[in-house]
Amino acid sequence: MTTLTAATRTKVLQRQGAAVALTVMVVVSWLTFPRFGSLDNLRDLALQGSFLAVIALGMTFVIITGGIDLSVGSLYALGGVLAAWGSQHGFLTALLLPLVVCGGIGLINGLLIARTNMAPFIVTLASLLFARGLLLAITDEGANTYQVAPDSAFVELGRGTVAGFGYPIFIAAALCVLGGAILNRTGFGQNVFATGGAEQSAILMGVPVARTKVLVYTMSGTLAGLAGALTAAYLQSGVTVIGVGTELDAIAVVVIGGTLLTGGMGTVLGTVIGVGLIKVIQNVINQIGTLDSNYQSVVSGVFLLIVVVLQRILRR
Amino acid sequence: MTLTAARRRWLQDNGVYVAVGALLLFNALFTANFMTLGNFTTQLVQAAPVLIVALGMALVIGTEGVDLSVGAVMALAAAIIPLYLGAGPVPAILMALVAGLAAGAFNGFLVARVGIQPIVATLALLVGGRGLALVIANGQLVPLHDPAFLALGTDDVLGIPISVLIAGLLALTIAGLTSRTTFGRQLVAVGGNRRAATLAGLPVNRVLVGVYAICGVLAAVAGVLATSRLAASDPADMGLLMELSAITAVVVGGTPLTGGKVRVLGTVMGVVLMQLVRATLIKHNLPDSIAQMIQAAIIVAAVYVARERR
Amino acid sequence: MPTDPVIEVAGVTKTFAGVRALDDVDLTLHRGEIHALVGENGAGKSTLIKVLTGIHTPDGGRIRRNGRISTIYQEVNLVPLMSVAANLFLGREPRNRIGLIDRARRDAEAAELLKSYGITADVSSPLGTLAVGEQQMVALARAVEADADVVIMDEPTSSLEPREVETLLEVVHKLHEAGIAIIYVSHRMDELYRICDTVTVLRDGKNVHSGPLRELPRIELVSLMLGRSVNEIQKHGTTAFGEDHHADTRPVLEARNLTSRPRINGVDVTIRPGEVVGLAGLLGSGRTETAKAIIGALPLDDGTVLVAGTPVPRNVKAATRAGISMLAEDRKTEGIIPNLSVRENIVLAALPRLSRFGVTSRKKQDRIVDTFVKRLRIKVSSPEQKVAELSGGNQQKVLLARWLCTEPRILLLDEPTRGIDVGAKAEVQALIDELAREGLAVMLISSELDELLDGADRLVVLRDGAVAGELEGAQLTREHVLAAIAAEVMDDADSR
Amino acid sequence: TSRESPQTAASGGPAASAAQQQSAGPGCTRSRTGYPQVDVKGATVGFSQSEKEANPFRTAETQSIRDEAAKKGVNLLVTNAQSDLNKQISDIKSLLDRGAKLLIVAPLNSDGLQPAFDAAKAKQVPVITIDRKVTSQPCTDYLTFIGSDFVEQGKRAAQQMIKATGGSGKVAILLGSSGNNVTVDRTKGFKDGIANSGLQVVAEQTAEFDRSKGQAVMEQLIQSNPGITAVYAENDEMGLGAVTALKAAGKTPGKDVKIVSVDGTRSAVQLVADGSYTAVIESNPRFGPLAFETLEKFARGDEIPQSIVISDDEYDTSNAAQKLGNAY
Ligand SMILES: Nc1ncnc2c1ncn2[C@@H]1O[C@H](COP(=O)(O)OP(=O)(O)OP(=O)(O)O)[C@@H](O)[C@H]1O
Ligand SMILES: Nc1ncnc2c1ncn2[C@@H]1O[C@H](COP(=O)(O)OP(=O)(O)OP(=O)(O)O)[C@@H](O)[C@H]1O
Ligand SMILES: [Mg+2]
Ligand SMILES: [Mg+2]
Repeated sequence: MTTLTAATRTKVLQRQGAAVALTVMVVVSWLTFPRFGSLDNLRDLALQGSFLAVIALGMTFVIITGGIDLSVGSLYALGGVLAAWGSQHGFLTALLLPLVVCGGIGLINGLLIARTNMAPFIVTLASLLFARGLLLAITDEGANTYQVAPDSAFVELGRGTVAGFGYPIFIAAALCVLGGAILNRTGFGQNVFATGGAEQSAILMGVPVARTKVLVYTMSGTLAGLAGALTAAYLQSGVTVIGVGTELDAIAVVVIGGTLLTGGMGTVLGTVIGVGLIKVIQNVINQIGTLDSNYQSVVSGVFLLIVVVLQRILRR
Repeated sequence: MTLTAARRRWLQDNGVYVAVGALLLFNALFTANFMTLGNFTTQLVQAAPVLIVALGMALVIGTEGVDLSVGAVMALAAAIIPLYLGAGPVPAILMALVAGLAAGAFNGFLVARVGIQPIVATLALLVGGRGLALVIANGQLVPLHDPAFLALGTDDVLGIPISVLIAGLLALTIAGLTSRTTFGRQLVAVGGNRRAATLAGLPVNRVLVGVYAICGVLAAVAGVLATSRLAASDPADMGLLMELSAITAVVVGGTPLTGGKVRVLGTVMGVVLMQLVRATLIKHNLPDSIAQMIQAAIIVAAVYVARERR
Repeated sequence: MPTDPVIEVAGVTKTFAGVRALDDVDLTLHRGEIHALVGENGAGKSTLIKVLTGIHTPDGGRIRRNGRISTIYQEVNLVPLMSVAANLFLGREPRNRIGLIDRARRDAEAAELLKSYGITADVSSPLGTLAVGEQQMVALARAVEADADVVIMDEPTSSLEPREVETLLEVVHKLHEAGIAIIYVSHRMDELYRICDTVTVLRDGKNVHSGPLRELPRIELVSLMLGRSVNEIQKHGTTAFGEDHHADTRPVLEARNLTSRPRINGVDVTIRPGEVVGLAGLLGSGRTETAKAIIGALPLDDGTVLVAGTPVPRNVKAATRAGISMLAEDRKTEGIIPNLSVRENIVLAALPRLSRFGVTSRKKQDRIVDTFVKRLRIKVSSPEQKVAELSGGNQQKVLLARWLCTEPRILLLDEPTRGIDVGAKAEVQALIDELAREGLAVMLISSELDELLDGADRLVVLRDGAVAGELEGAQLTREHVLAAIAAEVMDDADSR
Repeated sequence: TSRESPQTAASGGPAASAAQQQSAGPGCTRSRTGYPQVDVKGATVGFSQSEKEANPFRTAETQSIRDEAAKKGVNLLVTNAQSDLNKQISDIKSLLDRGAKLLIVAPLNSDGLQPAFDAAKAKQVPVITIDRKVTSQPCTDYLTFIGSDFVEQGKRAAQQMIKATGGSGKVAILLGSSGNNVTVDRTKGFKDGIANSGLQVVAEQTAEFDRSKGQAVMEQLIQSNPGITAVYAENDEMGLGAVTALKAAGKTPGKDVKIVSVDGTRSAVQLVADGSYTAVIESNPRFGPLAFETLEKFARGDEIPQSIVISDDEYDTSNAAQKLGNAY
């Protein structure tokens, strides 16, 4: 309990840790790279961030309950393929089919984790394989890429813009605001914190721990499916090769945002900031332009390290 | 009532052996040319690097940690081999192991001293480590020709391939380490309740750094063996997704991810099970889609049986 | 006496992996009744409660509940990372017009509520930052405010100070007047006789007695619990401590100017071999911190710890090697390693000494474990049983054994008898005596004044993390200590 | 020295040259697109690579673009998408943002780059896609495609296989990564190619374009199908893995078991020359000269065909030794 007090005292600081890093990154990039601050670049940054943010939002809930969801990358890809396929049958099918199927797989994750006491890591790892297999099965081993008709209303969902900013940005923003409200201002949100903070105690306090877990994994699956649908609309096709390793990006983003991997503590805002950080780094690597492709991952790794170490030091 | 409970308990402890047995039986009946010495040798040789990595992973998981960087460490080891192979296989292998040790110790330092959660601490090396390996190797696959080094991957002793022998010896060593040594008991205590272990005066940091270092060295050993078997240093692909295979094998083998317990024989069996599953799917020429879904189902089933009840 | 039963238990049985925790237990609880549930450690009290509240499903028997039950469990069961207010209102948060949680109102109501329980903590800070006793009061407030017909309290006072105990008993009294039925579990006889109407005694999972409490002489109650004859028990007094000890003159432990702001501030403690020094003070006065500082588990701003004149580096390992051992207060999070067996938990700290070249010797371990299981009468089915399956009191004994087998020179005991039954308590107290006689230096922290007065040769009184006084010899009376503490309380009131 | 030599550097060898200029519809001209004239010399050109330069094909491809850019006095901007499709879209947008007036793109996937092409279109920047054909509209979404015909490569591999085996025997196929359209095309071409022969496909398993997976899968297949007489690997790396596996199983690759693969890397061609490999169908990565030449033509206002299929060489035992220098 000694460490906890320190944690409270600097809770604000901690949350600001990522925000401070982001601000510094943005300011430095802006000054160093003239093109960084261009409206086009910022629009693209926000758009790219929005897909990841939708996935990471679900991951935030899962991680706060003390779990982890490795299946989101595969579900993201599967969602895209289903949406593209569904777009042949109209807007609603395109949007709902991925939500239902991916949400369904999330639900199964949740049921297995909550009802059978299996580790989330391994259950969702199996789902990662399963969803990828399912994707291959419905695309003839990946030979078929379903296209979204360029003039369909569904494409508008991914490509429409307001002042040049794509719809997915607004959708992601709205979902994050909603997610933040759910987390902090509803009974379900409190249950999420309690489940991750001390599961046994939560059970004794009458928190419906199992139901909470089922819900967060369902949510995470659904959001991954939604991100896939948005991506399919944006790409105008159900690309089969996306989403590999996206789960690790999502986890990294959530953790950079100050959410405790052991559960019980975290914020949606932090996750959004984490998304911003990752995307800005990627963008800066591009702005530098001369970096050998093999060095790029070294730089990403070093940067990830710096952020988590800094955060840890701030937390002390 | 108690009988079924006891039976359930037995299945829980021995589920992975039952699964291996069932799969062997299935293959004996339905897979052509399965019950041959050559085939078993092939399976063991293929499983050896995974097993070596999984042994280290089991220790890390025992401390309530996880090491995502093992694949990247294998790539690092692979990248280093050709740099020193000119000076002979022994220096080359030593340098690769030193790199693994350093990488592992670094992970351990981050986890124990800096206090970063294992997944994130090792994620950094997962992201950066392979890049580093590629930078070292200039992004290139290097074919290797040193006969002594290649013998490691091709030769055998009394019919047992060297890599299998090494994996077996390492499994025995790790089993002894966990059950018979102070270090091993301290390791599970740290995984079971780190605060209590600290207050009991255990060298918690030293144990953690040690465990990650061992895991790093074992990953490097696996990288060396796999490289010699491939007869080429291939940092781009060496050990790709190995972290997931190793974790799966460990968990399927009955070691809980919540720490405080290490099952070495279970881990061996977990590796064998996953190897047999892969072999069966290939031999029956199933398409990738079906193969992945079946693997998912088998993982869930195996872990379901071995799960700890509340 | 109201006669309307709110809980009826008939023939309930519960078995855990071969251990029969409850064996054909009956219990009837009436509206407005305060029912004591007593028994040795491991008798099945907590299990019965968990069966009543539906956490465990019984293997056999019937349970009829006639109303809402609210429970304070034995180990504090709240969420440390959530705020105090969130813990208090979890599941019944005040809402605003659109149905969202009204955080401002929740915090205000929480602060108000806790004040009535004598707690003035910052309700928006994480619960984990509160002292154990304060957390216990939060749990109490939460349970009481839940509008239940039955309130079950499993050892609610085990980490409370006299002052808090009074508050708690007042609360119990109010509940009683409101017609709420209470099941009260405690090992403290005084409390039971003060508030309880009826009693159920469990022994080895069986109900050995049910009936009115006041008619039952205390000695007989103990005899029922322990299953031993009255005569046998009469030989012992309230505590099992013997005479004062003859201490050496040279202190083996000198802690100087221990400072870890803001919790402790320049604490000095010395202990001589063969001496038992008690640490007295109010809840949150810094006793646990002092002990942790001595063992090196607390980062210090200042201060030194000397063992036999030699400074000890400030980490637990070094302190342990120098011969200091500490029995932690919170056995769940700081004591037991739940997955490991009783054997492994006992030998944990002594492992290096039981090994050669890092290889452990099973024979040596078994010998030591056997000795301590017998000596401390630890109730286990086998030394290979998981420690998490033991009852609270037996877990405590396991931890004590862990420290004793390191053969320490200095033993810091933070609430060593917390949650331990009368029989075991006497054993532990006698053991402390014996250890001191053997020349150990003992520091004893206890929230039971009697235990401190009888057990300690000298008392160090802490206030706000600093030494407020030392009492010795003739000063060691209830009045003196209480006076010291009372004065402090008045000081406190003045300064606010 | 204490260093084993890496494979020889990627440059050298013949540049890709147009084999046929397929034109289903009319070609593309600058006037048709309405794009401004951009002189290649001195222009800022963006190149978006799809994967890390960690295999011979990618290394040679990027190097070829760089070399030619230097030769033409071009200011070249290079990005690498690290196998992430969304990143490639971002990359292309950022290239445009950083002032690229001409784009060369090695697409990660045939589908999904539409947003990037739209961005280029909006800025009137012509895009040449190399090595992999995309499903978007030539001339409107992108200028043209330069690269091999993967189906054709598969067919030629089949012809080599028929030649080597006499048209009978059991073939195992080592597939590329699932979901990748190179895999799909090379499989289709090969299967079409052997359709009327006596060759029978007894196993097709993915080895993800990876040498060690090729080795592992081959080991399994030899055990369960000892009668395999031929292996078709969809890239050289898997083929090389298969060679190691076959040798370890006591077979003589190139004799007992024929091996044909696609790519043309030095290691594979060397084996062909040594006789322990049957044939390699080239997939030429040296797009630099052809790509810049096409951009120059476009600037001049010439008509550009919708796709420019390059002529790939092939290596078999008869020519591998002489042509070894062409391998990459
Ligand atoms: N990590 C911490 N940071 C800040 N204050 C703390 C921390 N831990 C405890 N405190 C406060 O310090 C005071 C001392 O706490 P502690 O419970 O350890 O004292 P104690 O005298 O041992 O009480 P107890 O009767 O519970 O043993 C309490 O007021 C507590 O709220
Ligand atoms: N989850 C469990 N698994 C196995 N055995 C258990 C479990 N919970 C309790 N027991 C066993 O049931 C018996 C009764 O335990 P219980 O906790 O009810 O005792 P108690 O009367 O509350 O003791 P204490 O006064 O020490 O708290 C003990 O022997 C204990 O070891
Ligand atoms: Mg109890
Ligand atoms: Mg205390």
